[in-house]
Amino acid sequence: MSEHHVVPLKVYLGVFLALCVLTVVTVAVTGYDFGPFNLIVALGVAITKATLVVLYFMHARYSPKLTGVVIASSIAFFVILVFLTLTDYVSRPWPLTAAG
Amino acid sequence: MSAEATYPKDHFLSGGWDLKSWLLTKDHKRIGILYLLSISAMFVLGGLYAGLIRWNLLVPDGTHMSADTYNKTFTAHGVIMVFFFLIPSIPAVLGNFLIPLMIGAKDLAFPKLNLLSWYLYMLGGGITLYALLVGGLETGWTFYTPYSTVFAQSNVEIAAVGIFVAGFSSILTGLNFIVTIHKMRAPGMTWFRMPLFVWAHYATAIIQVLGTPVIAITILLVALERIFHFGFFDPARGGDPILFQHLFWFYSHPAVYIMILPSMGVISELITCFSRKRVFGYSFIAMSSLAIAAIGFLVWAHHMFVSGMAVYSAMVFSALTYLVAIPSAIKTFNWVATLYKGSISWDTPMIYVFCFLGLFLIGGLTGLFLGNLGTDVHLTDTYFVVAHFHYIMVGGAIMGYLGAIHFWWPKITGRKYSEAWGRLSAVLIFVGFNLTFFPQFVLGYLGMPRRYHVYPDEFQVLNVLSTAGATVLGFGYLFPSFYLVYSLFRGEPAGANPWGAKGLEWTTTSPPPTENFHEVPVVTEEPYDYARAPKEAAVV
Amino acid sequence: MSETTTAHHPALQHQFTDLRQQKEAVTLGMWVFIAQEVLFFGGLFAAYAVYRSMYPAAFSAGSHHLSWKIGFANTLVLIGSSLTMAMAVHFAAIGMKRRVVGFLLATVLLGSVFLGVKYFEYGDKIRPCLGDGPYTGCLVPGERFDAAALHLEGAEGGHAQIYFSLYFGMTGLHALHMIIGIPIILGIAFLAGRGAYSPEYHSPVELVGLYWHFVDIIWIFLFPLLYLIGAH
Amino acid sequence: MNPSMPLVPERASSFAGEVDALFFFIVAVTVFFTVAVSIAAVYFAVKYRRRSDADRPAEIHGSLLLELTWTLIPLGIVVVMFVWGAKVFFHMNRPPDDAMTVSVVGKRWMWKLQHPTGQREINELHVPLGRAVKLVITSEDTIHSFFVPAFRIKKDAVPGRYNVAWFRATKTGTFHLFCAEYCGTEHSKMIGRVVVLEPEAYQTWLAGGPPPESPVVAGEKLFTELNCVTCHRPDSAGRGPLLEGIFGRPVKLASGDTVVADEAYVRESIVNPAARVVAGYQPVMPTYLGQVSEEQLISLVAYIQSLQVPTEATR
Repeated sequence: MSEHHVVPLKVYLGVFLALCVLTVVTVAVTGYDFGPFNLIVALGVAITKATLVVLYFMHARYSPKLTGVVIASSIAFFVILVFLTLTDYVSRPWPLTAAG
Repeated sequence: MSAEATYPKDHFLSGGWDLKSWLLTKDHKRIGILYLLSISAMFVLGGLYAGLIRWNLLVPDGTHMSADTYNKTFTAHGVIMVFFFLIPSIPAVLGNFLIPLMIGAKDLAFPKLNLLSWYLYMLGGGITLYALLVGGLETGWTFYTPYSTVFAQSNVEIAAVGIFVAGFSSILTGLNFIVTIHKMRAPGMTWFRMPLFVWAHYATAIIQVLGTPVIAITILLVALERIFHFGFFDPARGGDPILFQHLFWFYSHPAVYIMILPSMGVISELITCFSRKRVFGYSFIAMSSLAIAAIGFLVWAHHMFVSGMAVYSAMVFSALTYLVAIPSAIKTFNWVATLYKGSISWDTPMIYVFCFLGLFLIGGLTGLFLGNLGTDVHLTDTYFVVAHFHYIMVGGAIMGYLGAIHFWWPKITGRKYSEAWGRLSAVLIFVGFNLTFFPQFVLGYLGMPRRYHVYPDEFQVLNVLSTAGATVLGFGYLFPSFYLVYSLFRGEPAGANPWGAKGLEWTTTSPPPTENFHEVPVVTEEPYDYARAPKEAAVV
Repeated sequence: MSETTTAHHPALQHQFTDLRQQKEAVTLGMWVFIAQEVLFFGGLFAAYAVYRSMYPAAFSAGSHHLSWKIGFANTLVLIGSSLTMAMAVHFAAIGMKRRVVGFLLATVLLGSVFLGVKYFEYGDKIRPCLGDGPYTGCLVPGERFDAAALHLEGAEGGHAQIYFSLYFGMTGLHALHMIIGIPIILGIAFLAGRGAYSPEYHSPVELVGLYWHFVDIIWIFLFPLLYLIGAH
Repeated sequence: MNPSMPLVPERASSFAGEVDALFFFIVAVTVFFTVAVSIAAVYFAVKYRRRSDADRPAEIHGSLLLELTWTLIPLGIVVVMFVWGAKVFFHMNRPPDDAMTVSVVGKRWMWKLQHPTGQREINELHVPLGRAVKLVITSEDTIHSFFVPAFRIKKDAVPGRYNVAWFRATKTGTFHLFCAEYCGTEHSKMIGRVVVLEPEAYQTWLAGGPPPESPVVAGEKLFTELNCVTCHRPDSAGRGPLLEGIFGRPVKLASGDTVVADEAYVRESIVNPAARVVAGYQPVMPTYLGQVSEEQLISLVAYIQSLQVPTEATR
């Protein structure tokens, strides 16, 4: 495949190391209490790891733009499912009084 | 039309009729016909259940059948029609058969996967029919918890597994379409030269792929909770029944767009062919399909306004529901604008187009009542909702489906059906349909709840009207099966392009050869370019 | 690779014009399948988000009961298997058959280690419910669920059952995906061993690689969300 | 219920007029567009019918102006519909403060209703004319839906939580009560009647029945039986928060945000106390899940609602 990009080995090893370090970070970060931000920090670390896997291990970086569109739309619909459902649960206790 | 058409000697059916050539076929055209047979059987079964419902509702005191039988009847009608007829109908039959022909490909991207889809459909259908026929299912096609998980005494688990399996048939069909449309278009067939039928199926495939898995996991959770009692939706242990509704409707609302979008694609094809005119606002119709697919995923909670969900969240969903109404309006206006200054012939498919336009208008506009927060409180869970979604599904999706079957029947079978019978049955179906479902709008506004085995006396007159309409509608649906089957044996050969339509599928023989085109077509002209005479088939 | 040779390659399916089109189609098909899997797990993640926002205390108690050390070790194992899979794809692209088989088998080995650890984790939560072995608190949601093991009582016990049904649901579905993946990798390793793949045609290795990396990504999210709720 | 075939349901509540006005506005829009588009389609179909195969139709690609008009005009109409609907919905979900509270418990295939003064009714609800009635709706088993078509109100009875709806009857008479959410075999028999009486007739009806035990009295008895009083003491020396005068007012929670102490919060604090603990208190309260039935919960809530700040005691 002419345009298929063969990724050098050291890229894989580098990404692997980064993932291991980030896994350690995932655990370390639970040592400190960021209050309401605990979840956001944990998710942030997980998202960076996932992006590394998608870009390098799954060759998303070297794939045609269409692959990016498929990834983006699946994430978009996932976010719609989770956050639009949460709007119901988050806004339930909000009072209805105009003043309240 | 070609002078006198001859029936081609070699075509995709002349290869063989034995069991193996059908059950192990990898030809998208044969798989389309396998689907045609299986979903027609499902339609007959679902229709019988509908007849039983109308039979029960003739009298207010429910003496025609027991409450439990009635509950199992309307559940079976719902499950069969939704999961086993409406969702696969146009994509699985006509999408499978026509998309490769329309974009100039030899076959779908993954033929083996396509056959697997049909087997999954049959396996899921078999399991679900077993659940419905042996013991029955009485949770309604919506499986609301905690009734379905704690209180129902019927085959919920078996039906859940059946629907789970059938769901993957829909996912794989969607996946196949997306890859085929992206990667296998003939040279010259750019995105904006593709027929709108293919655009509609591209949007439908996106919904099938991204929506269906959510109901797959939800139905699986219902089955697991019934078997292992792990209290996922059980309020006694903190589970939230409304969460089930969120997960269920996240798929089930886009599912209604899976049912209607392919019909919209069909209407775009039919209206241009029978007006002998280029479609008005091609890119607007194409983009409306994608807009419906995208916004369709944001509106699901308009089914839950009275469930006690948060008021502010309900407002968000109501606003988004109104947004999704706009693309449908754009399409309807564009279709009517296509008629302007055309050369309109009233063949059977065109009659179905007019039926579709009239009924889809009423169906779509009555959706405004149910997306509206104020009126939905009164109208939800009443016969107004039943009438609304039947106007969209039966008035829209099935009229489109019948129009498509009649329009491409010469291409699929190489035979012409009888125009006279075709037009008569279309009008009969239109009359029967309106007599059945228009009274239900009034019943709903009067407050008759849905899924009622018995009802107060003052609703009887309208129910009797509706049942009368149902008999006419049922009778009307029998006609096509007669004259279409008759045309298989006695129909005169149709030739490559009986309607003088544009589109690659009309440039090959009818029925098409196994490899669709004798040589790979090259597309040079714009879609629906009726100004130039239709190209005769290279080899007749 | 010149275009002509790929037009009559034995692995070329009749509906494609050349191997390049087939490879792009097959890869796109796999990515769309993965998009569907994201939504399939998405239903469970949505339920997790809703129930965690409703019952933070029970979720935190439930997650404290899990041993994050096992989770941590398992994560490293799975990332390792992801690396070996990526190497297998790399060597398939340059045609080193023996390396491909070796790394595929390494991936299967690491995957099996992961599943073995899961088996023991599940064991010490399920075995007490069946009554054999030392009683360390039955954690399978249902009648015999033992909330006391988590120092919870009353309604919070019910909420802990929801946490554990999510735990078993999500990790179970993830493990099921691995149980399906491992035999497929073995099959492809077998075919690779018989020289079925070459630099022009090694799509099956790539596809199973994409699938495996996806399974790894799901675990990357499951580990913090299930094992590390609240401070540890 | 007139047996003749009605086409419009009775308007017997303050909402009925609002909902019907909105309903007929949308009907008007629907009829207008259906008729307009149908006439256009039929007119074009007849005027431009195919006379011979040779006629060449016009080459029209589309027009951006037309596309914009039939996008913006429908958008404008639907925005009006949305805002109007949201206003009516908001109004429906906010009971006035002076409303009398009737508790509604759906149980498979019957409605159990209880008046503030203690009268209990099955599948029947007697209400005074012109008085706002707040319905606190829940269910003991599956989801039901309290639906009175004549009042245009409908609210699901969801097990495990309270849903609130309200109405103000404006016409005396007897009206249908339906269950609108499928709940099993006798779903269609889970119906009843709402009887609207003149205020005086309502009082005589109230007095007519057996002397009821008011939920407040029953609640007080339970309050002591379940020894809630050991922690919740009027002199606020107990380990539980002071309950006098707390009902209906915002309460600061340990987690930092505040919540209005309405029926739902009080019920949740009894069944699942650790969920939203009041600021300054420990989550030590044991749960009463499973020990108190829905009716007992309603009595406890009624009793707590009746607790006023004792005039002489200083908080």
